[in-house]
Amino acid sequence: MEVLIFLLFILVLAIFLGFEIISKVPSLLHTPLMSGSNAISGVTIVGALIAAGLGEGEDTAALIGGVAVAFAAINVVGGYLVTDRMLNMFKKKDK
Amino acid sequence: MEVLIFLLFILVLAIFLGFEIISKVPSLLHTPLMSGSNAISGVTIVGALIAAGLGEGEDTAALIGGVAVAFAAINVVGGYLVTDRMLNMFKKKDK
Amino acid sequence: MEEIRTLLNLVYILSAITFILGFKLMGRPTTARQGNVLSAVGMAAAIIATLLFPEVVRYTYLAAGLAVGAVIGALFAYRTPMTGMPQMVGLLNGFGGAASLLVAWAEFVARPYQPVYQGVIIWLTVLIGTVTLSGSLVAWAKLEERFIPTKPVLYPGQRVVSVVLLAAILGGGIWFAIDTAASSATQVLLAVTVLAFVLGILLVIPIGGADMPVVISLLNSYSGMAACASGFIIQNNLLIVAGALVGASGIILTLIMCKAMNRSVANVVLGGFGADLPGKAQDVFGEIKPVKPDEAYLILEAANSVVIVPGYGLAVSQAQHAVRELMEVMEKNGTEVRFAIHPVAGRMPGHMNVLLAEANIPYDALIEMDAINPTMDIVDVCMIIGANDVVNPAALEDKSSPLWGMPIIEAHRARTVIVMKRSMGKGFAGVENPLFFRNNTRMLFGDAKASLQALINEFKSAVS
Amino acid sequence: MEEIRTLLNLVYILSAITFILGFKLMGRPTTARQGNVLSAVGMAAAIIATLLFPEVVRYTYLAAGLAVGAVIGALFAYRTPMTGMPQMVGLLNGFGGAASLLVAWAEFVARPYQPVYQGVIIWLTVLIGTVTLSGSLVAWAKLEERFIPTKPVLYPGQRVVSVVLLAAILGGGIWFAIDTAASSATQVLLAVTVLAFVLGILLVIPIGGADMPVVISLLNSYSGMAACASGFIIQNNLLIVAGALVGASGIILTLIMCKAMNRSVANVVLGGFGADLPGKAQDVFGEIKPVKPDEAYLILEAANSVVIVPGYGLAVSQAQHAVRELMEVMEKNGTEVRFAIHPVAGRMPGHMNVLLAEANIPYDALIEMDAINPTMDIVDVCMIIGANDVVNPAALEDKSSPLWGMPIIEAHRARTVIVMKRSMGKGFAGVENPLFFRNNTRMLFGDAKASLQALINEFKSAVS
Ligand SMILES: NC(=O)c1ccc[n+]([C@@H]2O[C@H](COP(=O)([O-])OP(=O)(O)OC[C@H]3O[C@@H](n4cnc5c(N)ncnc54)[C@H](OP(=O)(O)O)[C@@H]3O)[C@@H](O)[C@H]2O)c1
Ligand SMILES: NC(=O)c1ccc[n+]([C@@H]2O[C@H](COP(=O)([O-])OP(=O)(O)OC[C@H]3O[C@@H](n4cnc5c(N)ncnc54)[C@H](OP(=O)(O)O)[C@@H]3O)[C@@H](O)[C@H]2O)c1
Repeated sequence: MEVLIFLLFILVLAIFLGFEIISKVPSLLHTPLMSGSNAISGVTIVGALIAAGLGEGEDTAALIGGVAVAFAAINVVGGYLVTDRMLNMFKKKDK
Repeated sequence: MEVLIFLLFILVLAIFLGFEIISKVPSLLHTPLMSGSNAISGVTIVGALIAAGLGEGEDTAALIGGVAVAFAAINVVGGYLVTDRMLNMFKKKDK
Repeated sequence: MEEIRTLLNLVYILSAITFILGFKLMGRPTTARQGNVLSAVGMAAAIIATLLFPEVVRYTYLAAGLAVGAVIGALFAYRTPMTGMPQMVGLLNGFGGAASLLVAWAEFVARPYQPVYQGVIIWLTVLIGTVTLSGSLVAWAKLEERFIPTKPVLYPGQRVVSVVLLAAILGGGIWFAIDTAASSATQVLLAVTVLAFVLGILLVIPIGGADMPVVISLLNSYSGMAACASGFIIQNNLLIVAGALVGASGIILTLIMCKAMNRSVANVVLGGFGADLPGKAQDVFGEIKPVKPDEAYLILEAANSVVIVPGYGLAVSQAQHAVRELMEVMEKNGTEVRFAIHPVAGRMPGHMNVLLAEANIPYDALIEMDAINPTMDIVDVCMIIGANDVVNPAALEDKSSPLWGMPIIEAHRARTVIVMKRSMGKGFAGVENPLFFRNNTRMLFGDAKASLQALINEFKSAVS
Repeated sequence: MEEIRTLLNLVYILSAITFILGFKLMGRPTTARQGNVLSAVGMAAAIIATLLFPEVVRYTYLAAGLAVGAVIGALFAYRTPMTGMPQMVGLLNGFGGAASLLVAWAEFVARPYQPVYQGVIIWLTVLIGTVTLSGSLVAWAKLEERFIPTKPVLYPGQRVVSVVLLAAILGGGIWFAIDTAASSATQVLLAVTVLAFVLGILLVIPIGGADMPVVISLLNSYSGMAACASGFIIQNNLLIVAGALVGASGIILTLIMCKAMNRSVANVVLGGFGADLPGKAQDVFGEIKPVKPDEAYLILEAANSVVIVPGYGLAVSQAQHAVRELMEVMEKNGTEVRFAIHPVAGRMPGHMNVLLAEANIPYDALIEMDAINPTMDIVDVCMIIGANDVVNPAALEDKSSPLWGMPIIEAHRARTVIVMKRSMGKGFAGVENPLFFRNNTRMLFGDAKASLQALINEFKSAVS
């Protein structure tokens, strides 16, 4: 139960922080922001890896974990790469 | 040790959040900001109260705790009241 | 053993810091790319740290998953055209939801004995993850205009069905969480998953295709929440922080879009917008003055300052490179060219910025709505390319218009307005645009790219 | 039992939220007061929750401490004049540090067996708390101009002594933390406390009185860090969050002040500024043109727009109410009156705003430096009341000036400048001000309050 309190505290702080930081991003960058945050939401890959690598328990759990890893990896890899591709296009006038 | 990790996480988030929020306060309000944050730093009163109220252990610990409570209470009460007094003076043109 | 765990947890804290700093760096175009790289490095560190945890001992499924996912992800990232960004983001959201839902399932399968609150969290993760998945699939299909009609699909008793479904899911949750080790628990969670999948479909299907960007942004937020919830299951701080950041980001973008469309989130989410339009014919005065490219050329040739307002039609006709070429020939002709970007021009927030950036148009030529409007009176020509609703003066003048109150780019205040579109077709909001009938407006009909090409040719042949 | 603990911990989360929201509301003058009240309510809730914890069973010391502290705090809050804010804040910081240091001691006395990392944290809390306490006391004494000379106190080998002290404290920390239950531990911690106390004094004493606001702001940050550290001792989230917020706030204010003075934090903290001034006589051209109040009145009477620049001298002579009266008579005379507030005018950030607010001057008449400078050319009269450094044009024009690079209020660009001060005395930075010798400058010598009163009388007698 104590752990839950810590997690809640962290959740509250992260929500506030999220609103503060994201609301500063200018609309110019909203599309990359969207795909970038998409990539970050792939952080479930951490949970998926643990599930897939678990030795104990049934094989099914690890299999499900493996599928989860695949989905999350698409999210992470696809999200970061496409964001980078987009941001690479943003250029200042160089003349 | 696990608890320490949680506490560190909370510390990191709170520091970021602090910088985001405080840097938005306009210079008009910097003096009340200073006294207000002073009041909040009196939050050690929570620790002081626990120390002063502890039944176990030596009497000395509780005594030290009591003194800590007094110091922290000055901080809290004085800080909030003086901030309120100041902010009460800030008025918009009413004509 | 314990020390390793502590060390790896410290890596998670560092990862969280890179995510936060990454978002902060995303706040400026000059640093945004670094921010993304930093965040990616943090993610890589988190992945490596996780692989080093002592309980991670089996590598087959894990390696297979990683390899397959990484390849598919990379293909997505390099194959998708810039105009297809909304769909791609939509689909990725769905995959994020799927991952969270599967993590919850795996946890339940591996350790069926769970305290009640853990049961509740597993159920919640499955619910949010599944709704995100199926909702995203529908949104994707609508945007790709495949499988599912783009128009709002309405059927009688819509709300009732959704409410009943939700009640069933809730009931299932209670049943499941009370005793996760009961023999029925697996079936119950399976039923919840299926019902949540149906719910996700039903929630998104009544929303029109053009509202999909809002839905996708909302689903983005959900995918963050799902990650957050799965963080509670495995008691992992990093998941919670990252999930909350994404959740906040999605909600903020949703609100920005809704505000720029002057609609409430509820209005969008309840759906049906664009299905039945107010039949009332709007009164528009004046006559349409079509021009040929050669006439438009003469107007542009004489202008000192031109503001280009790009819209959804520009994306449809893939005219971003042509626009860049026109900009160059006009600048060579001594004309100052700027772009006015409306926050909801196109079909995704910031969509126009990305498209124009793709065509190598420097971002300091892209001016935000609030900055350009005050200068509009002294603009010689405002050239509107495939935009419609975002320049509709009814938003300022006609209280009965569905657009009333929406902030617009005040193109009508420029000395001359040239509108480039294919026909008198309406924009996303489905309303008449009185701007097209104004005295100072000229209509240049045709596909945006073709018209732009014609203008460029006029400029070029004039020189030679 | 467990449930109560969980519930009370939830209260702590709510308290943290009120602190955060309180700071956010502090961001606007219209909501700042509510923000402070909200934060106070959160603090009250946290205190009540703490009293309900099952391990809190002894109430004598606790009640006595609360009662004494509350009364003294209230007295402080109502007795301190607005000009004395820097001192009061300084003293309160010290008390915060004292509380944290005592919490650390109490924990150690109650439970001498502590793991090494807890020992380290206890030592750190004692160190930060004690330095905050003694440093604040010195800062307070310097500002009150009691007990301790206001000027920087320098002595040979200053840095060496500080470094040796620090090394001893560090050694003591290692000795203490390795085995907190050793019989020597109490003496060691006591020695650390004493040494830290001396260190705090030595750190602040070489810094000049006028630099005290920076020191106080830094100590404010330290008091937050001490609270944070004590939060680690008793493993309390709320202390950590609140402490981190305060720590951040103190650092930001310190940086703002240093930036506005164009000095580095290191330059301030290492001290000695103002002790030995560059002897080089500065070249100032032109002659001083003193005026009498009646002449100044004629200039003001004819002005359409007047900008008042208040400075430290206004606070010294307590002239804020007189300034308000002058503003009223000038406004009655049809003159537009605005105040230009420099970020480090006075002796504390935001000091002038509070003083003028006390005299009921509405805050929308107070304009920030960056907003007023561009309009300075069209100002008829700029009236400088007890300010000096913040209007010194050498900061813009003279590369050899110690003020070079500091942003100033560009009073010299107004059509006419009236400077009100007692003599040709220098400001805090101790440099000559070429503004006083300019052609468009008139000097109105005398105590600010007296001069203002004379001007008001001129206005009044003209009417009657
Ligand atoms: N950006 C977002 O985040 C977002 C999200 C949700 C909803 N929306 C909504 O989307 C709308 C965006 O406004 P908008 O002005 O960009 O677009 P719009 O109002 O949807 O109008 C686009 C116009 O482009 C024309 N067009 C289509 N294809 C074309 C082509 N190949 N060549 C030339 N013209 C073409 C169409 O007219 P013809 O058929 O006559 O050619 C149409 O009137 C707003 O109503 C907004 O509320 C935006
Ligand atoms: N605000 C902050 O946070 C802060 C913090 C640290 C340092 N500082 C420093 O403090 C300085 C503030 O600048 P400032 O322009 O406000 O003040 P200043 O440069 O210190 O000058 C104050 C002037 O007021 C005059 N004065 C003193 N008593 C007076 C009285 N009773 N009536 C009339 N005039 C009187 C003095 O001249 P006479 O003796 O001729 O009367 C003096 O020249 C800056 O150098 C700043 O860097 C500020």
